Amino acid sequence: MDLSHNILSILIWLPILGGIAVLAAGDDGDADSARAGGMRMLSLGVSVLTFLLSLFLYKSFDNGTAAMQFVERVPWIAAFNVEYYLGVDGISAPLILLTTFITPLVIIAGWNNIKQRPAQYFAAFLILEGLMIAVFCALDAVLFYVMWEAMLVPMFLIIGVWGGERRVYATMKFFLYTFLGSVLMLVAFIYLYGKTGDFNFFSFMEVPLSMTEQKLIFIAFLLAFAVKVPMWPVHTWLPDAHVEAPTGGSVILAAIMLKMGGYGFVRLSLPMLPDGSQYFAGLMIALSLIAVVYIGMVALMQKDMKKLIAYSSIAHMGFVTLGFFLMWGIGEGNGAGLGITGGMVQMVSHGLISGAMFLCVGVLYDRVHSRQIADYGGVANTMPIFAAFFVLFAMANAGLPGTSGFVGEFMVIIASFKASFWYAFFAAMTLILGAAYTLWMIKRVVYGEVANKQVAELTDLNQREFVVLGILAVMVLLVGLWPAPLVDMMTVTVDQLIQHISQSKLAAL
Amino acid sequence: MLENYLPVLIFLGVATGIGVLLLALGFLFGGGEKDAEKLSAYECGFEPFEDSRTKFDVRYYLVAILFIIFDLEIAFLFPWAVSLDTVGGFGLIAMGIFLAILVVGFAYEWKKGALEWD
Amino acid sequence: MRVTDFMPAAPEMVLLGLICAVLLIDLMVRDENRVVTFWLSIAALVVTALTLLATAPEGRLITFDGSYVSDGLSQLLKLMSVGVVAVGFLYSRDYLKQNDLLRGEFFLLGLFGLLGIMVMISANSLLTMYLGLETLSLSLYALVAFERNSATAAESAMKYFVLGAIASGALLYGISWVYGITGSIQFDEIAAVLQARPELNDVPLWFGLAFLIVGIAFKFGAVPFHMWLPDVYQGARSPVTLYIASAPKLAALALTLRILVDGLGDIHAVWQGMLMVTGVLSLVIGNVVAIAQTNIKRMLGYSAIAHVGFILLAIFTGSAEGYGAAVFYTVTYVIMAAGTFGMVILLSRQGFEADSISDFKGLNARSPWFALMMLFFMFGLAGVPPWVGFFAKVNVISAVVNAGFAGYAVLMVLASVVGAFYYLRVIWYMYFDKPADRSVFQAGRDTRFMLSLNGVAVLVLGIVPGWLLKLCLDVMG
Amino acid sequence: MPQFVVDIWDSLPPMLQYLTITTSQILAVTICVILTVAFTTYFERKVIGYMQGRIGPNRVGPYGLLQPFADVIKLLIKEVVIPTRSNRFLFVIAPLLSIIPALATWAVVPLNDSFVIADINAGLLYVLALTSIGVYGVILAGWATNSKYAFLGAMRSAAQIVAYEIAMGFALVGVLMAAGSLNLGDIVRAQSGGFSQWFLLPLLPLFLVYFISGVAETNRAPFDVAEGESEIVAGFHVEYSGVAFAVFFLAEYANMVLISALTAIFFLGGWASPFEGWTFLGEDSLLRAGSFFWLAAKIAFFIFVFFWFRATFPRYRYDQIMRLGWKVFIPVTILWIAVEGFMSWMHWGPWARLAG
Amino acid sequence: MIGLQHYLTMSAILFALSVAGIFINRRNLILLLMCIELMLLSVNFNFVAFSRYLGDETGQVFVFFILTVAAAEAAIGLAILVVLFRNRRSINVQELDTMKG
Repeated sequence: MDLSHNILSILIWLPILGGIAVLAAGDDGDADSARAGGMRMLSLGVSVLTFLLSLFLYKSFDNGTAAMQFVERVPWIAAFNVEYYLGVDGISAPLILLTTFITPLVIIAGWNNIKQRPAQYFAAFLILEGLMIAVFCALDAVLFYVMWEAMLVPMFLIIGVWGGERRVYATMKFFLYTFLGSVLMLVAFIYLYGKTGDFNFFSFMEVPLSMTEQKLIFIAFLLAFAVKVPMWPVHTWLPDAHVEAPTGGSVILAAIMLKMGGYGFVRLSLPMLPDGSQYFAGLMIALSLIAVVYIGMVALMQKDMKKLIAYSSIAHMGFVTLGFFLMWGIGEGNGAGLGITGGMVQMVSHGLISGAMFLCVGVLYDRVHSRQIADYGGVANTMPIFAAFFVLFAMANAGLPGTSGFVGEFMVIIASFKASFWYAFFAAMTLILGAAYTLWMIKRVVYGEVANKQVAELTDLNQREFVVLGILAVMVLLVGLWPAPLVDMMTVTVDQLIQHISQSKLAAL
Repeated sequence: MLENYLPVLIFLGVATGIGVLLLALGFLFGGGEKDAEKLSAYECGFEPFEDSRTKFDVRYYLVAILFIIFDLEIAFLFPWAVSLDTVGGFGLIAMGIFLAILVVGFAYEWKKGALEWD
Repeated sequence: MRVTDFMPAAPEMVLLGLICAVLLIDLMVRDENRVVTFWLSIAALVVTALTLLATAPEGRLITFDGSYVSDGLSQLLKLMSVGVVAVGFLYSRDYLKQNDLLRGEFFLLGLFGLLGIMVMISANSLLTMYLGLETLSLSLYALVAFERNSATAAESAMKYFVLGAIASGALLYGISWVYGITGSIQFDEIAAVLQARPELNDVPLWFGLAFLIVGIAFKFGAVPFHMWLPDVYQGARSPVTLYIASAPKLAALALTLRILVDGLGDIHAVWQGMLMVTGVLSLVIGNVVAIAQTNIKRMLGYSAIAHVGFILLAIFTGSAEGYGAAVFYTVTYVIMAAGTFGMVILLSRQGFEADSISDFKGLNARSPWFALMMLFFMFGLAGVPPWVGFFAKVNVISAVVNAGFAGYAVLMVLASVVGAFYYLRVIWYMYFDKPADRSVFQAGRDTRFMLSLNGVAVLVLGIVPGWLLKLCLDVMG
Repeated sequence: MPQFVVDIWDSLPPMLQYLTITTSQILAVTICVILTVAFTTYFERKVIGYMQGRIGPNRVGPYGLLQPFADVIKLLIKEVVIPTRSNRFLFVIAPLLSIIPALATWAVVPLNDSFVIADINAGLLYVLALTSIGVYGVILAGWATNSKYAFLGAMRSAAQIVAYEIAMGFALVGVLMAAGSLNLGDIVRAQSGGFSQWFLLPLLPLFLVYFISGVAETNRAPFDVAEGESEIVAGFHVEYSGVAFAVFFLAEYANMVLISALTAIFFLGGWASPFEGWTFLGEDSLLRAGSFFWLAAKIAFFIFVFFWFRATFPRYRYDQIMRLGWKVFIPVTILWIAVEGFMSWMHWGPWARLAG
Repeated sequence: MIGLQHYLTMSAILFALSVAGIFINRRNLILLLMCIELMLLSVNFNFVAFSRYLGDETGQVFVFFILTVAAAEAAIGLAILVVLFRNRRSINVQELDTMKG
């Protein structure tokens, strides 16, 4: 069977339909019933199948071209020239793989510890997975926007239904922030539609725009993506959402949903608004550096593990945006693609690491029901295997060479050196700050005396948890030691992107 | 055409004049002592203890409502009746439909008891 | 006149005949068999719908000396109204039965209101429009006061009546001026006169126009003439609210489109400003005040005001695209509103009106399926993709942007975000809170099925909106 | 006539001449009506007296013929009492509102082929409009008095008048269908051609409805529950005395005369002679010519019928009255309108010549 | 001579009076209903004036229909009033305030 003509559709709709099937399968309102067990197997089956199919995508992906691959294109809403237009290139393919890879892990992670309405929980994740993949493949603005917003709904429910005590506040804030951010993007799309007559991304990229238009549209896009990334100062929803979300929710949020923002910058802002992007590049770099430095410091102050990881995510995502907007500082032909490639790698690696970190916290939380650093201490004594994993991921988070965290950060720092010493100086501070807050947390949680009775009674990882963390650990090390396959996927696309951006749109006016 | 109405106006004036004249004569000739008892309303020997205008049967409202509706139906019938020659069979059928709808409404309120009075 | 001349009005005639028949049969039916009236009404609606389909015109047919028109727009809106009234009846049946309100009058008034709606939709003259409007309004007043023993219902009916009558008065006053200046009450003639004699476009006409707009705004429930709307939504029984919230919006749309576009399209520049003011105010005030509501019917009332703002702003653009967007918006809004109130009715039971938002607490635990349906409706109304409300909003915004008013578009999307909050609150109650009571729904199987269909339609129409959208754009070609 | 009078007359501007003539005509008609009313009261007492085996008034003047004038003088010099808690203004206005329409309606009533004070096209509408105003007199009287009896009487009376007005209206629609004009003169002319051409026969049910409604409209027995002295003393005019009462009284009898006249005009050919087509009576027999005489005779007959009713029928209960009005007369009239329309369309029977 | 503008002014005054009556009157609902009737009558006035001025009968036909509708409206208004009175024992405008928000 040749899947290449509709592999993307399959990747999108398989999990969504699987999610509906899971909903239909139901759980009898009892997490331990046989029916719930079957439902779990079904969800796992669907997510694993999706992952396997995405491996086919990886296998058939042609690294040698910047053009869209696996394109599917059918009219959707003829009256407005809206199309169901899918395709992947070197920028989106890794993110799709990341998505399909993380989802089964999340499902395994929630296997037993979701007691309330498990069917809805798993279904929400599966549907979410399909929508996220769709966002990464969409080449039509309306399709992109629909999926972009629709994604919020399952996430809203995941945080609101299965979250912590302040879940309602957190999830409302999450929803309204992101919704508010993205509606202006819609207006921008519609404005562009008025110029081009369709919602095709490529038409948007080609259409000449005046500087004012580019600036305004850039701001509209910026709001949408900056909230999602999130960039300082619109990041405040993220710590709340992460803290209150169930483990699985935090993982997906950190590992994939944040990447949407970065993806948006690369896919939309840069190629569609080259001059606007150039105009705002300084601001973007400044905001990114603030995220890296200031948020890194904020992370130091955290007493809550999840919050700490959440802030660390913001700081790491600062690297991504930093990398994306460095190209004007570097100048063409001087390895301008390095920043973008670095940002992309950083996104994938952060997806793996932050996911793993949240899963680790989840492991602890399942046993002690506390996220406070102060409630732990000496975990290594009772959970040696877990401690090993936790330390590994913490190292990766701090950017230790040999782990995936190092690769992206290193590329971005190199790129910023090329642009400006001071950029690099501030960016490099993350090496210190990141190490400081991560390792400090590790020190207090994992090492030292056994703090209290609860910690003393901890049991080590069970098989399920071991598998999840183990796979992640392998991936973190694999990307860290051998990033070439990942980077190769991107290179051609990024080069082509750089070329496109370098062409001012103003000239065509 | 409009001047045909002038006599009507005068007649109205004359009628009013006669009415006023009669009343004036009555007040002029009809003297008499006034006292509190004489001036109080007739009330079976009791002192009136509340305003007599407050309450009355809701059916009077109903009659009023029905009257308004039917009176207007008649208002529609008048011009039609006068011009029956000109409107011909079409007009007849149209008014037949109109009357049929009216009858439906009439039957409805009859059956619903709007016309009962006991 | 030949018999074929009546064909454009055949559905209305058939409906009227059937109403009379139902009315007479209802008289013979004993109270315990009152459900017969319901089925007869449904049958009447089905026959009307079939007549509509059978008499669908090719292009534009005008009859009754130019005061009646049948075109694509009328066909679409009429079918929609017939459908939504039928659905509303179905949702209401069990509720009425449980509350001892299952009387023939509800259905008869509903049908008469529908007749008014259909006449309005097909009106090609100000007189026909006015008569249709009054047929509708009078039925609605009576429907609101339908529960004779409720002081609240009577109070809201009184408010509705007084304000509605003022609206009619204002509208009429405007009509009289338009008639006096153009010398005609037929929309196409008015348009022709205005085109031929541009000097008429002057202060007196604007004066009349202002009153027309006041009347339209009143009937639509747009700020600053919206005072009746929340009270009526709240005070009336839920089935009545459902009725008022759904089909009459289509009539109001027809009212606006026929008068302003068909008749006064040439002085679009004059009414544009007026619509802009009332549209923007509706949008902002509706959304903001809705946040403060605890009664869901009242909240939906304010939300309706906000949606009306969208519709008016779509018409405000003055482009065919905008009109089409307005039609699409109204049609989809009506579908969603019907479903939402259907949910409110579903949750109510004997002696208990589920009209507080907190009555939705823990619905997910009571019935995950209907919680999901309500979620569909709420996200649909909020304009979140992929539900159909999203495309409705996109169309309007697109029309506004293309007409060169990107600033308003920004305002509209921001208002939507504010609006999202109160819809989300319902979802939050349903999913994140524990249920207050666990009574089972008493609605019949057919009602549940229809409600589910309604909910799924909101989603499916959102995923494949193309055909409906094309239809709406085509009828406003 | 002395020459100087003619001179003065000729010197007047035409408008003034016109006004003078009209006013004198009006005054003449009015005074005739009032005199008719006066003798109607006498006539009533006589008729009822004989019917009951009495001889009625016989003291004042020969055969008691001056009795009405005695009554008038008595009423004139009686005191008018206005109750303390009443609304004085409305209390005084109410009788006026009763008498004005009763008199002013005569403006459009044709007394013979040529004499009518105002020959207007919308004559019938004018009649309807003015007779409706009479209700206000009743309502206002009851309201202004501020007494329960008066109020109740007024409500009853108003409801009754209103109910029968609908039946009357429908009956008139039948007349209009037959006559094709709203002008009372034209209506009479449409019935020309003798007794057989009157609307009486083809519109018999309408005639009955119209006349009986007329009786009810005037609050006459047997429909006089509004006065109903056994229950509510005297109805709406319980507190009226002296001349104020006399005005109501006058209005009631004037209305009676008016209804008689209208019935004659609508159904019995007004001034037309019943023998119009009877050529064997001679070329120019007075009997064949239409004249005021015929109208007066018809009016007298109907007035007599009024009294006959009063002497014959016991008073209806209120519910019976309402039932008769709503449930009998209205269906009958609607049915007959339908029959009439259908028949004239099909050109059947005596309806064939009607309208068209 | 009385011209079109006089009629229109008169009608405008009547209209304004009725609107003022509706909004100023705080006591009696019946008065409110009367104001509504007055409003419709002022519109009729306008129609008749325009109809006469234009020499076009449409306006008068319109008046006919307005009269009918006004009657129906009055009927409904009275009916609602009766229901309200039965439930509230009052027809005071100011007491129509149980719903807030």
